[in-house]
Amino acid sequence: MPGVDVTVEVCGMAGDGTIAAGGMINDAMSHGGFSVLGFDSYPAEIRGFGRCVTRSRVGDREIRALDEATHVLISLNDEESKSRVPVLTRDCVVLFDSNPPVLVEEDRSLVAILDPETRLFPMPFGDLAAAAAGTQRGRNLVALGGFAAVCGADPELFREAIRAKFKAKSQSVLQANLKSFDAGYAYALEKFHDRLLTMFASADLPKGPEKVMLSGNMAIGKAALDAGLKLYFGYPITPATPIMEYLARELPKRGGAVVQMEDEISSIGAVLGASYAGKRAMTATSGPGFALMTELITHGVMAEIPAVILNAQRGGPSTGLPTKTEQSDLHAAVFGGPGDSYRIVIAPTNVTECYYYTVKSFQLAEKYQTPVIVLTDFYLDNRVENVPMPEAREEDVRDGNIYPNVSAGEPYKRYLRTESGISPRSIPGQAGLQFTATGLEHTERGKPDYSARNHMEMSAKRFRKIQGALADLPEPEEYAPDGPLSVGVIGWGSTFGSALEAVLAARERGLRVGALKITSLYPYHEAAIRKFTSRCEEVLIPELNYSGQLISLIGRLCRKEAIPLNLATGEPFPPSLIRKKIEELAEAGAQ
Amino acid sequence: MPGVDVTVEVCGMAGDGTIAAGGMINDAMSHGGFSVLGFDSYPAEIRGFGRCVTRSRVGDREIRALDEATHVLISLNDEESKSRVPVLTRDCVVLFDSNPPVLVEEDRSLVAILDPETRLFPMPFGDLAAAAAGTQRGRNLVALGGFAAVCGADPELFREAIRAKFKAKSQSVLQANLKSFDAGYAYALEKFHDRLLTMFASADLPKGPEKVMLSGNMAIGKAALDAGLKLYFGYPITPATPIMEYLARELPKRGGAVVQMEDEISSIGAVLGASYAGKRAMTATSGPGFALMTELITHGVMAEIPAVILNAQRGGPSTGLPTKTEQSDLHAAVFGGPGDSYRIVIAPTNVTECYYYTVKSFQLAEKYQTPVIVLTDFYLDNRVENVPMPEAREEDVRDGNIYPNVSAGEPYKRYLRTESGISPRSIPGQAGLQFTATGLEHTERGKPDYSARNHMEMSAKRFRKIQGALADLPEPEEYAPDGPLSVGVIGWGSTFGSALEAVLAARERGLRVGALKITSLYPYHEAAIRKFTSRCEEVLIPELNYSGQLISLIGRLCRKEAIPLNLATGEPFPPSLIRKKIEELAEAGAQ
Amino acid sequence: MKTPGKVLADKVRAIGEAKIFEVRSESLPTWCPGCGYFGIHQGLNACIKELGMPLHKVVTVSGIGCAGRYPFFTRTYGLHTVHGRTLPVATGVKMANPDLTVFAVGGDGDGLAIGGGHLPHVARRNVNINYLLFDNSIYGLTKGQPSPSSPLGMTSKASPYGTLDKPLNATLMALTYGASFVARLFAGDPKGITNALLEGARHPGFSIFHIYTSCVTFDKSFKTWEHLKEWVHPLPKDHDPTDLRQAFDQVLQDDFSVGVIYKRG
Amino acid sequence: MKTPGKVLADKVRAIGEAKIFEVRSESLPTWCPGCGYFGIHQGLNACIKELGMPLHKVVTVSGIGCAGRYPFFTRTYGLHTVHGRTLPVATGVKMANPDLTVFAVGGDGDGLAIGGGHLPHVARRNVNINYLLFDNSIYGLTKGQPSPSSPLGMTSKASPYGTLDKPLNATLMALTYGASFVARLFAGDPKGITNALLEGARHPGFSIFHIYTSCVTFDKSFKTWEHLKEWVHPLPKDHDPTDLRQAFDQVLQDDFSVGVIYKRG
Ligand SMILES: Cc1ncc(C[n+]2csc(CCOP(=O)(O)OP(=O)(O)O)c2C)c(N)n1
Ligand SMILES: Cc1ncc(C[n+]2csc(CCOP(=O)(O)OP(=O)(O)O)c2C)c(N)n1
Ligand code: SF4
Ligand code: SF4
Ligand SMILES: [Mg+2]
Ligand SMILES: [Mg+2]
Repeated sequence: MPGVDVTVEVCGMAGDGTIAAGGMINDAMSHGGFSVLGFDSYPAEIRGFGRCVTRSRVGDREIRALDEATHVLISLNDEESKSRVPVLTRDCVVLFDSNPPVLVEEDRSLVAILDPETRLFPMPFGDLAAAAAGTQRGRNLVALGGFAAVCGADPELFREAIRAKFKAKSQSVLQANLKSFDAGYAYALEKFHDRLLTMFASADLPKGPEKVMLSGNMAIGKAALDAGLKLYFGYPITPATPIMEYLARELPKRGGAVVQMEDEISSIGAVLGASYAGKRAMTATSGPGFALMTELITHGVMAEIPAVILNAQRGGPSTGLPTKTEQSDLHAAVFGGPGDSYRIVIAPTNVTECYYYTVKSFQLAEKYQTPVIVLTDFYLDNRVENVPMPEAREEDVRDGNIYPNVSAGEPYKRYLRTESGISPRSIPGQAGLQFTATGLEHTERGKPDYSARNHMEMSAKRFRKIQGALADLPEPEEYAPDGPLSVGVIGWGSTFGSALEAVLAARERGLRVGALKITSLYPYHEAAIRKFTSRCEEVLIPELNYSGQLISLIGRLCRKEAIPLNLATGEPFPPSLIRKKIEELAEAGAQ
Repeated sequence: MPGVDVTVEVCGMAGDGTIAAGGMINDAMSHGGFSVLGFDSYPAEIRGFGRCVTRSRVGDREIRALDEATHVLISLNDEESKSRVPVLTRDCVVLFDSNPPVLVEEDRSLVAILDPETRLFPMPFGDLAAAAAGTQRGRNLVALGGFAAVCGADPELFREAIRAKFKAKSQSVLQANLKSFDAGYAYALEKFHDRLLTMFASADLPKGPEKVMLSGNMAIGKAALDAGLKLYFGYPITPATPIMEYLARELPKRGGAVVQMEDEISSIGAVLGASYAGKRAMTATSGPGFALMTELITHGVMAEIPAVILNAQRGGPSTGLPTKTEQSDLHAAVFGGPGDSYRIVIAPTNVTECYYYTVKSFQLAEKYQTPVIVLTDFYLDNRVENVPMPEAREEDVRDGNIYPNVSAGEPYKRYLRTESGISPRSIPGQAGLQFTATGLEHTERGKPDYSARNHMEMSAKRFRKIQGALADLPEPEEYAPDGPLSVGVIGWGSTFGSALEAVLAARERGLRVGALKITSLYPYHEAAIRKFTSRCEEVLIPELNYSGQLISLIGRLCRKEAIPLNLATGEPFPPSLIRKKIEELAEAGAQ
Repeated sequence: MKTPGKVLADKVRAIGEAKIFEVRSESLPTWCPGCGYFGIHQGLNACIKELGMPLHKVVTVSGIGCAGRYPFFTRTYGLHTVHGRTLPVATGVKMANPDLTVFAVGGDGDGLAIGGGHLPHVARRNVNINYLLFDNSIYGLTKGQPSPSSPLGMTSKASPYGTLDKPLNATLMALTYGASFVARLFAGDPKGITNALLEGARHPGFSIFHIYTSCVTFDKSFKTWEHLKEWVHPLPKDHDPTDLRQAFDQVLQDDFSVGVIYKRG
Repeated sequence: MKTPGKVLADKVRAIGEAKIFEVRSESLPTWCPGCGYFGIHQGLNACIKELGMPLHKVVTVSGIGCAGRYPFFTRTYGLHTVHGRTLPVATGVKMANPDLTVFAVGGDGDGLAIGGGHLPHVARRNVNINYLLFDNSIYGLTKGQPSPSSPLGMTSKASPYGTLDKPLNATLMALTYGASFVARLFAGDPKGITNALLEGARHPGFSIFHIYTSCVTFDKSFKTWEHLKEWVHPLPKDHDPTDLRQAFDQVLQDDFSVGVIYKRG
C-alpha cells in the first residue's frame, strides 16, 4: 500500500480496557502526525459485559472513512475476537494473550481459525502487567506496548498519550500504566526482534496545524457553545445523549442552561418558546423523539419561529437499532410534517462539518425564522477524527435576526409579505411591536384568517422564504475531473466520505468518475445537482437505508434513472463496496 | 345547459335556518330523482353568529364536484349574501327578503351591487311566515316555497322533505313549517306568475336504485360498523369528530365501544394494542393529531401490527385552517415516519369510495399486518351526495388475518421471512404461540437482533410485504379514449371529481384528453401510471396544496415533467379552473 | 324585529363595551356571549394593569381551544401554540428572558388531557410562570365533548350514554405535583381572580390558577352559571395557605371552596 | 484469575439458575447482575404461577427502558411498545379481550416523564390492567440520567451540578388520579411483590404497583440496595387500605412504607 494506511482493531470484553486502548492508539498516532479516524462499537445491552471493538484507521493522507479490511488485531479476549476474523486481511498482524485469564481449548481458540498466513504475536499480557505493576489491570497497556514495538510506532507517542489520559489520576496509577506499556514494549522488541515491522515509518507527514481528536457529537456541542447557545432542552436518547451531557457540563459556565425535559414534545416546545423570546436554543434527538416533535416543528413553520433540531439518526424504524447507524430519517426530516410545512434540512458529512453546520444553523433559523434540522447519524456522531480545532468566524455566529423598524403610528405587520418572504420579527420586550405568533393561518398582522386569497398568499410567502435560503446554504461540491464522467456518485451524511474514498480509489485505477457532496437537503440546489448529473453516464447514490431516500428526493434531477446502492446493515458504508459498484458500472458503460 | 345542472345557494347568518334550508333542498331534489352534491360552509368561530352558506348542485347526470358558478341564490341575510355576488352567473336567480329584519340602506343593499341582468324575486319571507304560522321562524321555509315555485320544482318533494325532517318534532311544529312553505309557494306562484321558470323539468331522469343522502363522514362511520369494528379510540378534532360522535351512538348497539382518549398518541396506542389482541380497531384524526401519531405508526410498521387510521385533512400546516379543505398531508402519510417505515396509504375520491375503502382498510391492515392510512379531506368528509346505499360484500369484511399452523415441537417464528413477506400471526389467547411484538429490530422469532444481515433481511421482508399489497389495492382507473392524449389529468382525493368533470367538459369541446384516478397512494401501481402518462402529451396534476405533493411522489413516472396546478385556498377545487388549464395546454400543444 | 344572529352580535358588543381595558385588543373576543371567559379576561386585564407591567414585557402563551384564543384578545405579546403544549412553550419563553412576565392560559382539555403530562414537570421545576387553567369541564372549541374534569354520567354527542370516567381534580393534582402556588377561582368573580393573580404573579415560582367557568353554548345542564354560583364559596376564614397538609385536607373535603389554597413560603 | 466480564457473566448465570420458573423465558434477562429487576421478575413470575393462568392468556406490555425489556424475559405474550406508551397500548389489549390478564411494566422515566400524561386517564377509566412501575429513580437504559423521581441534588453526567427539580411521588399521584388499587413495594422483597400482585390482579379494575428498586450500575450513591433496605418498612399494622383519606395521610407522611396502600371496595 502506498504510504501509510493501516486499520488497527482492539477487541475484548467490556472490562478488558478495550475502548481505552483504542483511544490511546488514536491519540498516539494523532500526536505522531498521522490522520486518524476511529469508531468503536459497544455491546447493545447495558449489562457490564459483551463485546467491545475499536477500529482505528491511521494514514499519512486525509482519511474520510473506515473500510472493511483490518491489518492489525489486538485481541484482549480471544473468544470475542473470533467474530473479527472475517474482516482480517490475509497477512494480518494479530497480537494476543498467550496466557489468557480464560483458557479455551486449542481447537476452539482464535489462532485455530486464523488464516495460516496471519502474522501471530503471542504475548502474556496479564503476566507482564502483573510483573511490571503488580496487577493484571494493565493488560491492555502491555498489549499497546507490544503493538508499538511490533508495528514500529514511536513508543514516546504512546507514553505521551498515557500521560495525557491519566494526568488526572494519581501518580501511582500513571506510573503503573507506563510500566505496563514499557514492559510490553520491551518484551516484544526482544522476543520478536527478528520479525519487527515498520508500518508507521512515513517519510513525508504533512506538517499541518496542531490537530485535536474530536467526535461528531463533541464537535456539535462545541459548535453550540461557540454559536452562543443559551438554552438546551432535551430528553435522553441514543445517540444524541452525549451532546446533552457535554452541554450540561459546559453551558452553565457560559451562563446558559441545560434542562432535561419530560419528553421530546416539551423539548421542542421549550426551544420554540425560547427562540420566540429571542434567545438561541436547541434540542437534539433521534428518530423516535424526532417523530414526536413533528407537530411542533410544523408549528414553528407556520408561526415562523426559529428552532435548531439535531436529529442523530440511528437504525429504524421505531426503536429499531439504537446503537447502529443509518440514514433513514431523511424523508421524515424533509416531508415529515402535515401541511405544506417546508423547513431547512442540512446534513454534515464529517466531524468538521458537524461543527460548522451546527454553528450556521442558529443563524439560518433566525434569519429564515424556521426550524432548521441538522441530520447526523450514529457513525458520524461517535466516530473520532483528528482535525484542526474548528473555530467559528464572527460572521457565522452573528445575530441572524432581522428586526422591524416601524415608523410611529403605522401598524406593525409581523407577517409582512415581502419579496424575500422574510418578515422583520420583533422580540418580546421590544415596545410597541407586540403581536401574536400563531399556528393558525393568519394575516400579515397575525390575526387568524382562513380566506382563500390570504392562505394562498401566505403559503407562497412561506415557500418563497425557504427557497430563498438556498443563497445562504452550502452549495453541492464536486470532486471530479472536468468533462464527461462514466460514473458520478452522489453522497450525503456519513456515507459521503465512503463515496469519495471509493471515487478516489477508482480514479487511481484510471476511471473517469466523480463524486458530488450534497449537504443542503432541503431546500436543495437543483441547478448545481443537474449540472453534475448531466455529465454523468450513470449516477450512483449509495445510502445507509433500505429504500433510497435521497433518490426519491432528487432522483428526478437525473437524466436517466439514478442507481441506488442501499445498505440497511446498521454499519458504516464500506468504501470498497461503492468502489466495486463503480467499477462494475464503468465497465458496463465501456462495453 | 343541456339537461338539468343547477347550483343553488342559501346564504344567511347563523340562526336564519340556512343549513336546514339547504339540507331540505338536497333531500327534496334527491327524492325527485336528481343527482345532488351539497357542501355547507360554517363560520370559523364558535359563537352563535357569522355567515352560513349552503351550496347544492342538482343535475340529471352524475355529479362529481361543485363548480364555482351559482345559478340560484336564496338570501336570508342580504349583508352576508353580498359576499356571494362574485360567484353568481349573470342571469342568476336571486330570492331575497323584501322586508328583512335588519334593514340596510338602499345603496348598500345586495340588490344595489347585483348585475342588472340578475333575475330578482323579492318576497317578504318573515311576514309571510308570521302570517302563515304565527312566527317569523319559518322564514327559511317561505324562501324554499318561493324557490320551488319560481324555479319550477315539484312542491310535493319539499313537503316530503319537510315531513321527514320534522317527523320527530311535534305535529304543530311540522304543520307550522308546512304552512310557511306553502305560503311562500303560493305567494310566488301568484306574484311571479308571468316569470316562472322551469329549471328542473327534466325529461329523462335515470330511474336508478333508491338513493340516500350520505356525507363522507357518515359513509366512513357506516363502513366501520359494517366491517365489524369493535373499538374506536380517538380524540376530538375537526373535521374527524363527527365520525367519533356517530360511532359513539351506533357502535355500542353492536357490542363495540368508543373511548375518547386523552390525546392522539394514546388513541393510536390503544388501536395498536387492540389490533395486536386480534380485534378490529380504528382511530380518526386530522393533521395535528396525525403528526402526534407518527412515532407509534412506525412502531406498527416495525412490530407488524394492524391499525386503521383515518386522516381527515384540513388546511395546514399546524393548526392551520381547521374548517377548510386541503390535500397537504400526503407527504406526511407516505413519508412521515423516521426509518424505512412504509405503510399502506389509500385515498377515496367520493362518498361511495369513502365507504368501500374504509371497509377494505381493516382487511388490508390484518392481511399485511401494518397501519393503513385512509386519507380524506374536509370537503370529502362534509359534502353530501345522494348515492345508492353502499353495502359491503362478504369477501370485503372477511377476516384478513393469516394464522400460523405450527406442528408440535417446532418453534413458532412470528416474523418468518416468507416470500410474500407476510408472516402468519398468532393472537394472544392462542396456546403455544406466544411471542413478543417489538419495535426493536428482531429475528424471525422476535428476539432483538441488530446484526447487519438480520436488519438487511428484515428490512427487505417488510418492504416486500408492503409492495405485495398492490395485488389487493385498487388499480388506477383511466377515463380516457384510446390512443394518444394531448393532456392527461391525474387526480386524487376530493380533487379527482373536479378533474374528471373538467376532462369530460373538455372532451365535449372535442379535445382528446383523459383522466387517471389514483386511490392507492402507497404503494402505488407504477406500471399502470406509466402506461397512462406514456400516452399523454402533457400530464396535469391538480392538487389542493401549495407544493404539489402527488407530483413529488409520482412525478418521476412521467415521460416529461408533469405540470402542477396547485391551490392552497381551503376551498374545493373548481372544475372550471382545471378545464381552462387543460384547454390552454391542448392549444399550446396544437401549435 | 331582528334576526337571532343580530341580537347575539349586539350582546357581544355590549359585553365588550361595558368595560374599557387598555389591555384588551381592539378586536372583541370571539367567545360566545355569556361565556365565562369574559370574566377571566376582565380579571387578568385588571391584574396586568395593577401590576403596572408595560404590555411589551408581558407574554401570554396559550394552547388551542376557546381558551386558547386568549392571546388574540390582549395587547401583550402573544404565543398561540398547539393543543396541550402551553406549559413547555411558556417554560422556554420565561427561561429565555426572566424579565418577561409570562401568563399561560388554556382549557381543561388542553391542560388535563393532551397536555396533562407537562403540568407535573413545570410544577417540579417551579419555573416562574402564571398558569390560568380555564376549567369549563368540556371541549368548547370542538363543540361539546366531555373533558377530563367532566362529571361522571355527563351526556354529549360524544358520550350519548353518559361518561364512565371519574373526573380529575386539577387543584389536587397541582398540590400533588408540588406546585408552589395554588389557587382555585371562579370566573363569576373577576375581582377574586384579579387578587389571586396579583398575589401569584408576585410569587417567585410556578403559580397555577384553577378557574371554574361555564360553557354556556355546549353545557346546558352541568356546570351552568346557576350551578356554579350555587356551589362555589370562599375558603374557610382560618385556612392557612402556607400549610401543605391543610391545603390537601381542604381540597380533599371540599371541591368548591375558592381562594389561594397553597403558597410555599 | 478471570476477566471482570467473565466474573459478571457467571454472576448473572448464577442469579438466573438460582430460581427455576417455568414462566421466565429460556433466555436469561440481560439486566446487569444485581439489578433490582431480578427481584421483580421473581415476584411477578411467582404471581402468574399462583394465579394458575395459562401463559397464552397473559400479556405483558412494556415501554422502553431496562424495565421495558421485561417481555423478552417471560413466556407470556409480550408487547414491547415505544417509550412511554405502555398504558394506552395495554388499554387497547385489555379492552379488546377482557379474558386476557394484562401486566403493564415500565420504568420511572417511561411512566412518569414521557408517559406521565397517560397514568391519570388509565386510572380514571379504571381499565383492569396491572401496572408495575419499576422506580429506580434513574434512566438506566440510557446510562444514568436523572428521572422525575430522582432526589433533589442528584448528580449525574446529565446533571453534573445536581438536579434542581423536586421529585414526583408516584404513589401519591396514583391516589390523586383515583386509581382503585394502589400498592407500594420493594424489589428486595419478591414475596411481598407476589402477594400484592395476587391481590391486585384479582382486583377488578386498574391496579398500580409502585416498586422501589435500585440501578446498581448507574446509581452508586442514592437508591442503593443498602439505602433502600434501610429506608423501606411495612405499612403500620392498623393501616386500613379501604380508607382513601388514611391512604393519603399515610403517603403524605411516610415515603417508604410498603404494602397495599389503597383498595377501593
Ligand atoms: C393535536 C390536536 N388535537 C386535537 C385538536 C382539536 N381541538 C382543538 S381545541 C380542543 C379541546 C378544547 O377543549 P379545551 O382545551 O377544554 O378548551 P375550551 O375550548 O374548552 O376552552 C381540541 C380537542 C387540535 N387542535 N390539536
Ligand atoms: C421517544 C423516545 N425517547 C427517548 C428514548 C430513549 N430512552 C430509552 S429508555 C429511556 C429511559 C429509561 O429510563 P426508565 O424509563 O426509568 O427505565 P429504566 O431503564 O430505568 O428501567 C429513554 C430516555 C426512546 N427510546 N424513545
Ligand atoms: S363554546 Fe363554550 S367555551 Fe367556547 S366560547 Fe362559547 S361558551 Fe365559551
Ligand atoms: S442499567 Fe441499571 S436498571 Fe438497567 S439493568 Fe443495569 S442495573 Fe438494572
Ligand atoms: Mg374546556
Ligand atoms: Mg428508571
